[in-house]
Amino acid sequence: MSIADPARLTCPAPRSETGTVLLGHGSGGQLSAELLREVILPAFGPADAVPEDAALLAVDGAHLAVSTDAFVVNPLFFPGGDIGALAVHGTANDLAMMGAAPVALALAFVIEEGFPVADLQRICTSAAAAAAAAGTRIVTGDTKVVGRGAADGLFVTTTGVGRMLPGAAVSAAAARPGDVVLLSGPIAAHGTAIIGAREALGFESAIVSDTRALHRLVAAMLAAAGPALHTMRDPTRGGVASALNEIAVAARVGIEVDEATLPVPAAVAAACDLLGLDPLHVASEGCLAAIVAADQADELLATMRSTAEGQDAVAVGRVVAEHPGRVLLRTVVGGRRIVDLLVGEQLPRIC
Amino acid sequence: MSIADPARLTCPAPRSETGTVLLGHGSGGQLSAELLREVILPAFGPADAVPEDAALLAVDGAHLAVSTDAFVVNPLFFPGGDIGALAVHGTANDLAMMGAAPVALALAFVIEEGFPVADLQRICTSAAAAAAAAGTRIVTGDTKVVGRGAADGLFVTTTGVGRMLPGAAVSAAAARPGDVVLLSGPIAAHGTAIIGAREALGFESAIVSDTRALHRLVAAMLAAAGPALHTMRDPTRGGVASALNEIAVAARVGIEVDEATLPVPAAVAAACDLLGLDPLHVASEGCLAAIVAADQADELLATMRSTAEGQDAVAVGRVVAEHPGRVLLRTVVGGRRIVDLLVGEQLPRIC
Amino acid sequence: MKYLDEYRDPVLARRLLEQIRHTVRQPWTVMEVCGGQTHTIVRQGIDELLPAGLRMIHGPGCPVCVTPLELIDKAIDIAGRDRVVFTSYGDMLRVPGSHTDLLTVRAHGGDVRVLYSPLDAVDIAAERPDRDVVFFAVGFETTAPANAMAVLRAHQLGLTNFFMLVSHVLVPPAMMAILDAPDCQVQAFLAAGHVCAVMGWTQYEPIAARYGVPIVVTGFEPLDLLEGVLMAVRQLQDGRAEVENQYVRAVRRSGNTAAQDAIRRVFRTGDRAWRGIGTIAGSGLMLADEFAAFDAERRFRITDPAAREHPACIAGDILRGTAVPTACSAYARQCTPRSPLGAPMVSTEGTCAAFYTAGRAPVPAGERQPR
Amino acid sequence: MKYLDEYRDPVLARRLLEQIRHTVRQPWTVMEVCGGQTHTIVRQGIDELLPAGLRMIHGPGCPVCVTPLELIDKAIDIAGRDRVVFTSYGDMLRVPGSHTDLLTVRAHGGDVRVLYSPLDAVDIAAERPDRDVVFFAVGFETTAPANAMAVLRAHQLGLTNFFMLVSHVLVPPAMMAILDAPDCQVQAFLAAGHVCAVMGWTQYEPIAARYGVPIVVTGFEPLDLLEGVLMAVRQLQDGRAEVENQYVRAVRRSGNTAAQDAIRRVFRTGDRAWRGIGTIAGSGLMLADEFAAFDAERRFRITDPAAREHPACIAGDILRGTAVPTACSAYARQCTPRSPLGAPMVSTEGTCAAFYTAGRAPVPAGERQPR
Amino acid sequence: MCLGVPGRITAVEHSTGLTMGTVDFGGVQRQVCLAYVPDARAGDYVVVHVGFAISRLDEAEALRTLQLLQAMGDLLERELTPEAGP
Amino acid sequence: MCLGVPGRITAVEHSTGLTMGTVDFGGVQRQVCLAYVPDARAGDYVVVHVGFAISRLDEAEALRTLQLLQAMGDLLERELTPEAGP
Ligand code: SF4
Ligand code: SF4
Ligand SMILES: [Mg+2]
Ligand SMILES: [Mg+2]
Ligand SMILES: [Mg+2]
Ligand SMILES: [Mg+2]
Ligand SMILES: [Mg+2]
Ligand SMILES: [Mg+2]
Ligand SMILES: [Mg+2]
Ligand SMILES: [Mg+2]
Ligand SMILES: [Mg+2]
Ligand SMILES: [Mg+2]
Repeated sequence: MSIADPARLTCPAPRSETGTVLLGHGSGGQLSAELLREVILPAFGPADAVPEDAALLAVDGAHLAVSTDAFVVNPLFFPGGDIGALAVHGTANDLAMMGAAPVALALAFVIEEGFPVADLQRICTSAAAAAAAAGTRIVTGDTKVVGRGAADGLFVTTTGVGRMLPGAAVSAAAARPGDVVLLSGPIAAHGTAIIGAREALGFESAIVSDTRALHRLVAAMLAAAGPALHTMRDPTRGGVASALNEIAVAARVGIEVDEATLPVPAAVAAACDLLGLDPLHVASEGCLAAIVAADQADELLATMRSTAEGQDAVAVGRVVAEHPGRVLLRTVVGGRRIVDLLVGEQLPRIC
Repeated sequence: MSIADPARLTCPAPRSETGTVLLGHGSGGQLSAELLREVILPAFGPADAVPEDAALLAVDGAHLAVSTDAFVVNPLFFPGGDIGALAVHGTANDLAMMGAAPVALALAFVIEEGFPVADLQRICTSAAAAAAAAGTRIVTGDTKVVGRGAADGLFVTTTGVGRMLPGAAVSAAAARPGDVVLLSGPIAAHGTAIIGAREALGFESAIVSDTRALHRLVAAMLAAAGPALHTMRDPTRGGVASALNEIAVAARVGIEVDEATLPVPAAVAAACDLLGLDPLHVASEGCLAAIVAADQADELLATMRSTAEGQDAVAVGRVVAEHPGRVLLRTVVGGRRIVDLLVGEQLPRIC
Repeated sequence: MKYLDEYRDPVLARRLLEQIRHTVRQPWTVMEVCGGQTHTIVRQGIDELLPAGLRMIHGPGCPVCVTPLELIDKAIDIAGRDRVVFTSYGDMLRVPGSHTDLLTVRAHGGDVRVLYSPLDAVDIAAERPDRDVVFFAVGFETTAPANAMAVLRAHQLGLTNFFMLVSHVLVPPAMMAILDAPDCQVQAFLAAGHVCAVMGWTQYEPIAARYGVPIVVTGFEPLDLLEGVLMAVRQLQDGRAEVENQYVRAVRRSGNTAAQDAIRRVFRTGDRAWRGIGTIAGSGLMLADEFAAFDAERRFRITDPAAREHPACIAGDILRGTAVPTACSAYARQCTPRSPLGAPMVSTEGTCAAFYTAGRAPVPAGERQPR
Repeated sequence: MKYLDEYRDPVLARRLLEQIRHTVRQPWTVMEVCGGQTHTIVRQGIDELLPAGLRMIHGPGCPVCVTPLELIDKAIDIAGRDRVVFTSYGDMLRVPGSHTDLLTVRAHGGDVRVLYSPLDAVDIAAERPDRDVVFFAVGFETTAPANAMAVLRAHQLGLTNFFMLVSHVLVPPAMMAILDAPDCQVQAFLAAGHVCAVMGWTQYEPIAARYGVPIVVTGFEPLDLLEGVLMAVRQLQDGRAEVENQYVRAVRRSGNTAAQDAIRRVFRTGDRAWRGIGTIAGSGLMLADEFAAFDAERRFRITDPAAREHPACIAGDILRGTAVPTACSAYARQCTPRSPLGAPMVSTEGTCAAFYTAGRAPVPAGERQPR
Repeated sequence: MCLGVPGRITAVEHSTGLTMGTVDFGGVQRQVCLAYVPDARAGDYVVVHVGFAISRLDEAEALRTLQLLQAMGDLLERELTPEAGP
Repeated sequence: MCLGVPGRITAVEHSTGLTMGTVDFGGVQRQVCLAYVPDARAGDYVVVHVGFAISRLDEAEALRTLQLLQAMGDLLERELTPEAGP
């Protein structure tokens, strides 16, 4: 293949350290995929599982989705949100990506001793409000406390039980050549807001996380054109690059994205330029990528734009039969390159 | 009340530090109850919720139970188990305590960078094996990695979705005066095994954690005398004391326990003597306390003893109308004292 | 476990209780000196089983509770410092100082560690020359030999980063202080078996003689305590005032002379403040001059203003028996076992805590008598 | 963003490409010196858009990739030590040393921190006198003024706990080394715009003259690169060999003299090893004697045996153009971009990595020719 | 004050310049300083407080006490039986 | 090598003994050392590398380049149009 290729874009590529868990193993990129493939799936199986945002369960005739995510965001309070709201949105969205609406959430804290109770209160209140706004409730939970230095403030794990919405039959494996790739809104705001909120790099910005629940947007899309909706994914860790690569691999299709159509807000683009980050690798928390049948794409786009969450929805590419498992970007100047998975953790570059 | 009273047994009682989360807030005792009452329930409500091991949900005619627990055990590998198996058993048991059998589990890791992949593999394998042995499977999960020093090795949060077993109608609030208190087996082995496995206190012992799944025992009990089974609770954090106190408070009944009947293995008793711990405060992970109708108590005891998990089951006390919300112990020498909640964290005493 | 289970036998306990009931013919007040004995009595509900006229008073024998507020504040100050590893027995971590406690210091990042033995603190100091390792040496005569050995060991290893914050107290001066109080109600003592395992009981003979009180060296298991009580009431009924030894399996008349030698080598005797009681002459152990280099109070300059007990607290009156807790304006209001203002509420065996946990209601403000 | 978006205009890019196609009348090989330019070319797929006969060779201009293995090993050694805060630009953390990398050192507990600026390292040193703070000073002439200022600042603040592990390299000697190679294929250079923003372009005039190669000082945005290529091929087609400046908005002929002064004050020139290339005379900057106290190599005695590239690696042949990666016995077997054995696989712009990611299959062992 | 627990010495060790030993407390073992019970040998029972043996337990005395208690109980029971009312 | 990003100086600060300034990069701000661009003033654009301004951007030159490109494009298009095949 003569097209510019993923590994060439990270300089240099990290050495494989199979013996030790690195930060990069949690980045949502290549190392995460490797850990999943080599450690997690062999244990929990099936080894060839399609990585979906949620598992589907049928219990006594009820069609359910279940999803869990641990949240370790630092700082806990960031422009546009906090770990409580994020943990609710993240799990509600993982359910939504499978076409399910949240019925109930479970929430477990791990707290470092010395944590201010007032901050815990704020986080609980924020999580409860986010759940209520998402039409659900936190019905059960757990609180563990670990010694000073044994955790970084507070971690939250949320698990959602969802009920499948009528007409939902989405899967990462369901993308078909000819389909259109839609994005529900601007990308990379969450990740850059978080980096900006950290002190170590000394940056300030007005960038605000996009964290929000997407199940209403999804419900509207399903109502408008359920069977045309083949795949949905929220581009969180690893960004749009990971979301689309996972779909390309799972569905054994190629995906082509038009760089000029990518909705990257100006300040977000500036932050990425400054730190040498690729916005395609940076997390969003209030945005979804959808793979939809071409003949219903315009209608779905119109439906998305009629919702608050999807008002800036755009078509950014299409599914092709060529280069299965690969995502290609048509660059602004007309070139092409492969959209790679983030290799390790996201590091600012000087080069 | 002239009976020896809880607060007198911890010397001295800790000061209330409402501004800061302390280790004791995760102990399952008084501080945990206070955090639940003052911070968690006001946010997530209802404020007067009966603390149960799992929440019940009805979805499209299916009767479900959902429970989540975070596991922060240190060390991760301990005599008799590891955090992977423990996390599966803990959540499967919380479902079982509500009369539900696990249908699916979700598992989320938070891992400190530098963690050995081989250890992660062992933990995954152990969790998967425990799930299989418990008749269920880990259907979805998540893995986050945090920086060195931002977590203590590895934490696991498991969430279980369970299906209510036929005839199950248990609740902490369902205990009635006249009921009999059963314990399915020896207590306090898990907690003492963990303390022994830590290096700081310099102890060694052959004590092995009792971690195991109890849903088969529960199924047998329900099958034998479902309606007679009023309440079940696994005496984990905070031990039998917390479990029985929660029941006494929720059901507005008194409970009386006969110290001489308490099944404390000799080595466990020795470890508690040595460190000045009360076995009633020390966690078990493979044992349940059941409150059952008196007229079926013998039959249930026989049923329990016919299972592997319940072969050492014993009756240890009864529910009374007096001193509602309080648990009393009839001591070996014939005295009485209140069985208190653990006040803060468990600390070895010299006095 | 051998030497434990036999002494928890319910049948023998019942027989001893019968014997006590059989023996007591008038009201008596017996003090068990040791907090460990109090613990057994409370946990086993033994006081409730004793005949009505036989009253147990809980003595000042909890090292954790009698450690003066000022020293708790010093511990808190030292433990919060950089490059300090502060080590302690577990139960000291809960004790409230003027503003906070050691658990909270640890929660805010102080390196506070619970140890089982002071020798472990010496080991930490040897392993971490870049840290000052401080051990909070509280306790009665039982603990003193262990702490003495830790100092000797640190000395032997040439450690310059091991320090002790010492708050050792001695039992006989405290017993005499109790007996000297004008309204003293104690008629017999159960002496602390483990203190006597170290010190023997010769020190108690002049006390029994001078004050005319029976003193029974007593162990810690239910049968020990019941037998100790029986021996005490027999003396009372007989009009005797001797030192007797119930705890024969562990205590010899001259005690443990090797341990006594170590105490004498490392410590010197001095006046010591007891929380809620006040200073008792000659009731404390301090590091001897030879080992002053290990004194944490010398190493760390504490600039805090002197600790002060809460102004509302009438602990002095309560400990002297001239007021009851329910008469205190703070009782059950600002002052509870979870946030105690004074020593009698700190110690869960203290009078205020006992009143509180027994559910006794405070006297309404209007009805309170000026004292 | 102003000064960025205008230079990414697709219409103008298409016009420049047309102009290039229009200009090129025979095959030419142009090297962009700078890794940042390589990045733009690869990310934008520009090389694919150029006319078939116009070949871009990627130069040695990635400071991360050319830092010698030995120095990476030293960084790893220092970063793993107690009481050291090792600071670095983010991309250095991934570079494999002989046995491990800095990311792994951090994972195992080393205090390794990613900074945006070397001044932040000085701030850390000022705040933490109890730590040795080491900054990994890699880079070309663009970065040298920043690192020089960090040293001057530490000097001004009187810090004795700030150190630099210096691996600075200079562009002109490397360009000459490339041109001196017997099989050199480079016919024109795009010089690195930011290096020239600091140094100006007078240094390049004798090179253009001596070797008869056009040199175009070029920026980093797509239009910059396309215009730079256009200017280079115009010179080639015209038979000229001049230094031209495409990046006029940022680069002046004499560069930034204040920055040059700082470089000259803090550093001296010396020989420097380039990973995968070897030592190039006069191609490095070292701390001047006046600032030797800030030299991390002086502060930390590194006792490790000398680093050695992997014996299977034929990087030298590949960099000289006498072998292709597929002929290497390790290629795509032990050696992949995720676990590279040699520099051309380390740098993702290196020849071996490029072959690998393009999916080229290794030559079977039997068919491999002895070299 | 002074939680003290009986345990059985299973090994004695002199190598570190301080007499230490392993003491078994009914299934739980710990290293204990034996410097204050210089005559104690493996097999002996000692009372341990904060990692130090402070006293050897005297088996003969212990047995005698228990037998006395037992005897006293029997005696008492005989004494009480005639008096025992309904 | 040498990621350099253009930004606009919004404030200049001399108090610490080192000329520093706030630079805005299209919505993201950072403190930047201005010691190497002593003539730069608030409002000026500079190229920033690792927290140092290494060069002032010349607006007039930038505009001229862009205009030249634009012109060249137009010229080229006119040149190419007659040649353009199917
Ligand atoms: S109730 Fe509290 S404040 Fe009042 S005397 Fe007792 S300890 Fe002091
Ligand atoms: S493939 Fe690897 S080992 Fe072979 S020459 Fe290239 S870098 Fe060296
Ligand atoms: Mg999920
Ligand atoms: Mg998610
Ligand atoms: Mg997702
Ligand atoms: Mg729980
Ligand atoms: Mg922390
Ligand atoms: Mg639970
Ligand atoms: Mg549980
Ligand atoms: Mg439970
Ligand atoms: Mg996830
Ligand atoms: Mg750690």
